[in-house]
Amino acid sequence: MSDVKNHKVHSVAHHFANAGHEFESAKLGMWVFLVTEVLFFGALFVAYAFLRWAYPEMFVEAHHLLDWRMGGLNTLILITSSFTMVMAVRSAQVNQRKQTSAYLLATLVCAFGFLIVKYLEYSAKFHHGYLPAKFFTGQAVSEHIHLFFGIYFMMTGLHGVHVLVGIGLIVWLLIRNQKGDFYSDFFTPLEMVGLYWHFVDLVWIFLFPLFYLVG
Amino acid sequence: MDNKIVNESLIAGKGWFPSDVSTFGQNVDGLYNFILWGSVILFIGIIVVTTLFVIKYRKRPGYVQPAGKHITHHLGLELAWTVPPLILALFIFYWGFTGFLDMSVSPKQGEEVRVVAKKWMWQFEYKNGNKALSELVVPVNTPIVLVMNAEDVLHSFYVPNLRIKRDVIPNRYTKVWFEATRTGNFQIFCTEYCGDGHSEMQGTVRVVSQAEYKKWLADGGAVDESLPLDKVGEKVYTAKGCVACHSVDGSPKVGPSWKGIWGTTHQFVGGGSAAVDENYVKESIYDPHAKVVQGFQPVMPSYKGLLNDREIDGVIAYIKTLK
Amino acid sequence: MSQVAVGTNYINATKGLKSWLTTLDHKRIGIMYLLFIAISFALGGFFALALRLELLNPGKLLFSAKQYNQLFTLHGAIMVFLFIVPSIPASIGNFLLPLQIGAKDVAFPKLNLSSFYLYLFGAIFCVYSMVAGAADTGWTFYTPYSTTTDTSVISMTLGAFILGFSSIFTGINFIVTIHKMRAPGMSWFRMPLMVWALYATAIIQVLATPVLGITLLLLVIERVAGIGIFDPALGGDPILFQHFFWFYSHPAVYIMILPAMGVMSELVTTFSKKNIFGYKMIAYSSLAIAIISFLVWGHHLFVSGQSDYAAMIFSLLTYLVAIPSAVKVFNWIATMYKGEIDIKAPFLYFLAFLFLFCIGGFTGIMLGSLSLDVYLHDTYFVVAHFHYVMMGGTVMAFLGGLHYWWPKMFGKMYSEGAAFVAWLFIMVGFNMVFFTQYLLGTKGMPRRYYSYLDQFQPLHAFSTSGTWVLTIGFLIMAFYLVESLLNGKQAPDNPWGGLTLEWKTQSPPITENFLDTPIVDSDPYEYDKVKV
Amino acid sequence: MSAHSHLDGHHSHFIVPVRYYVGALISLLVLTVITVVVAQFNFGSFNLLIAMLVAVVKAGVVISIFMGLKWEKGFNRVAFLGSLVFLFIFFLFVFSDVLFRSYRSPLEATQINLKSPVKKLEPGSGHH
Repeated sequence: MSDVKNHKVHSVAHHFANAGHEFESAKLGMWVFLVTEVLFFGALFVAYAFLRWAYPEMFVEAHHLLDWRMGGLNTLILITSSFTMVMAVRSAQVNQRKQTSAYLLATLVCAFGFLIVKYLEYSAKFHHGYLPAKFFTGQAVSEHIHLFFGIYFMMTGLHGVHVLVGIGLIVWLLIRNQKGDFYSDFFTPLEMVGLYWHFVDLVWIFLFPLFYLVG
Repeated sequence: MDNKIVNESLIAGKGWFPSDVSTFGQNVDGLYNFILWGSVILFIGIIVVTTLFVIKYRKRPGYVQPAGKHITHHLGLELAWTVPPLILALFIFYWGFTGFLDMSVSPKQGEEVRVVAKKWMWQFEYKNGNKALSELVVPVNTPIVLVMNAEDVLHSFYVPNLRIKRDVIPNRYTKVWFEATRTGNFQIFCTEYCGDGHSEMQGTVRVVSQAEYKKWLADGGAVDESLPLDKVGEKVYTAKGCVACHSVDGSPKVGPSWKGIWGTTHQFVGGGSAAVDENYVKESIYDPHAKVVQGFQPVMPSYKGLLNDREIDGVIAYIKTLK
Repeated sequence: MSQVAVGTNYINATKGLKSWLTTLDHKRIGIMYLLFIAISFALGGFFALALRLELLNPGKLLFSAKQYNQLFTLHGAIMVFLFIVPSIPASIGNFLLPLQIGAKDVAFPKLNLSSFYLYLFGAIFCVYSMVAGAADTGWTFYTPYSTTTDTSVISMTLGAFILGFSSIFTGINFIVTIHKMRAPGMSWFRMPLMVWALYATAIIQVLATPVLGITLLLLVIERVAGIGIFDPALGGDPILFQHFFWFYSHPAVYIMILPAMGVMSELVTTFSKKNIFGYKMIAYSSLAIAIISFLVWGHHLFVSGQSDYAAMIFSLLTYLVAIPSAVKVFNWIATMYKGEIDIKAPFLYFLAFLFLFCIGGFTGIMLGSLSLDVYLHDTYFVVAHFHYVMMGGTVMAFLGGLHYWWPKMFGKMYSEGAAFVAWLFIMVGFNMVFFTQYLLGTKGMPRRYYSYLDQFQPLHAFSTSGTWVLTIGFLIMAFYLVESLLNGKQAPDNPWGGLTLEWKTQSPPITENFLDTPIVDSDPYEYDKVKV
Repeated sequence: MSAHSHLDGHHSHFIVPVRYYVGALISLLVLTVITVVVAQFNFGSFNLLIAMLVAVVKAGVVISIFMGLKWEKGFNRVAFLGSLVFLFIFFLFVFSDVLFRSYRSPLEATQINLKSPVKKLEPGSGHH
């Protein structure tokens, strides 16, 4: 079932004992990196919780200004992309290079889809002036409503930046895969980017209900 | 820091701290002394043992290191230097905690005073509408509750002799209470960094007798009518906080110095100029941002309602004397 | 087995500036860090000298109030973010960690180099802030002052933000290195205590620094767009900023002190020729400190208006974190018992650390107690306390470590006599500067004051004069260390009789560290079994 | 001698069967639909609870299946779950402050008899 004929043989860096050692080290490094990401986003969630606690009525009012259909659509897109990503890694594990590329491409399409929806949402908010306080020109349906959009743009914006970085990484993976870098004994970059991408999905899983569903 | 009301010296006092005129001092000073002397004893112990070891076991001709297996652990010893310090630490915690609770829970019958902090002055407002700047007049042996908020950035209300300190925050009220146990003048500092005038943001707690306090409340703390105008102005200069930003010796502080400005011409930010005369001074006090002198920031708050006509005349007369 | 020509080492293995700038060798990266950390220290020290000079008398001497505020902000920010946080881990730690565990390099050499460049990049932002209307917020960037002041807060915050990532990547690298790169036989409890300390440090770096990152990012965006979370004028809460800030910055204190404690453990065994007393206690106490350090940040907020419940919990936990630190001190002293104490320059700094850190620790107990802190908070007492812990602790350990590993780093010996003289100046100068500030604090002198009441002047003037003595000490040190590089005696492989692995390779080491991967079959400090 | 087990040279990866991934995908899609549907009804303060419960379950699926923590061993697990513990500590301690400090307490404001010191945001005016 393998369609890999002439892949490049990966050479292990000089300070590692062997490929397994290298893979395990990289993976541990990635998990520890995700730990920092948890705290990075986590702090924002604490800020969100504080604001929500301080201005509960305002949050109810404000969340109606977001379109849950858009958020829901993006949730489905990201979940699907997580699936295609994990399938890309798996295809490399079983030496299916073409499938890996196909799944990576699908992930990329999802990522762009997510950003397009996000763009539509953002431009609507810009149009209505629902922005952080310094640029807020919208109708203040509730006092302090600028706080909602402050934290909304902060959190979804930072998440969006992560999606952008992810797109760059996936493009890089595609190129390397086309060159034949990945095969059953070496797919470390795929696995690492995969973990990162799932984490981006994970953050959205919380952002979606907190902003779009429960005001 | 010339021209200030001379507050009771912070250095005076029986112990390490300035003299204590509060009800909290017993706890705070006692705790300080306890930790201090406990630490001194422990510290001397550590240094003596270390010194002994260094001398006794130092490498030198003729010295041979004691042979045998090295001791690498000793449960008894390790427990001995872990558990007692822990118990001691918990005891110290409890001591500090009870004292802190006394400070936090303000008594219900306390006399309430509103405190507004802004760059760089303390403003006090009494229940009967009296307002005072930089000088908090309170009766002796009466609990006083200060309800504080800030208008711009964080400040902190600190009176060393009363052993109190509390941050003053915009968008929120914080409270601090005290009961002064004797009369006198005591220093107020701002201890939360608040910008250029931070170190000048000072004031005085004037603790007076009950009778004097009643009289002060009744006449609104008005300046003595018998004083000549320039003396009134001099008093206002220190008592109402002008001193925080304006010098009288020619050196620029946050605002322009008052020395020698009378009759000169001020150039303003955004063009225009005016001679320093009575109307200009009055306008600068009431509406400071209308004309901002070049090289300075528009940071002065309005004193409208805080100074009466005689006091303004006093300031004008005082500036005239500064040649 | 590697083939290495005689006389080759990591310094002369390849030549030219480019070979250094693109190196992946942890030792070279460590040395480059060392260079820039030394420059940062000199810069931060220069600002300290300037601001102490201003405090020679009340009122204006040289600078305006605003310039003074900028000076103490730059002093604090540079010393914290550019000097002391990376000081021991990034320079000595980078050089030493793979050597001590018998590895060829850290797990991710390229990441290591990028950490270094991030450090430089962050430093450029900070320097830019310096010339473009330096920030005047204090290194703590408290809102709403930092969101409203017109100085260049954004560049300074972005600088600290980038430096944070440099620190995070170093932390990730060290954790993986310690987990995955240990030599055969080097089990967890055979690791040198310095490695334990670096491990505990890395845990804090990884867990706490991201929160600083997000806090500073929020501050930047607050200034740009007015998010409002920290700005009371928009309905936000400045105390929340303080929570965010200290969630990083209190554990960061332990990022600074834990590696210093690791250096202490190494110094005391080597110079006493004794096996360490309580190895496991010291190792575990490092981890305990790392974890408990996350539970105490609120003791910076006792008078800030946080709830009394929070204050109570934080005060209680603060006392718990004091215990492991005390345990370490007792263990070090017990280690000296029946040793053969060789009083060389590194050991002098061990003694300095012990002396100064204890004073810093005891005064920390005063500051941890609630009612007493109300009086002492934000006075010079606090300034003196953290300088005793940070400078008297971390900097002394850093200097001790530098003198200890200097022969290994550069293969050169320095003058012991000159080192003693410099040490004497530093000790005397330091205590002149900062012990005085304890006295000022107990008298009620608030910190960050441009001007002060006349009665404080004698103490302020004495403190300022101490800075000059301190400076002389550092100048002497700079002189004899540079001298040793030029004309120093060739260092033997193991000048102090150390037992850890770095002493088993040549001085300076070869690029691959060891000719053969070492096999470890004993505990790190068995001076009773091995005779050097 | 566990410290150098990586030197034994053995290198093989466990390949997760596809059905796990498909199952995870389906359950995530279903849970998303559930959370959206539930949000259309008003259960008062339970709304937040339900939404968070669903989100936590979804997160659990992503972490254990997609990220493979289910098959991961030792320290990787401890590290990631540990980060959640520290995040919880952060959350808990911040709220041990804000919940008990009578922030903007209406009661306190009436006692002091003062209006809120917060400047009201004028509609359409923007701030500053």
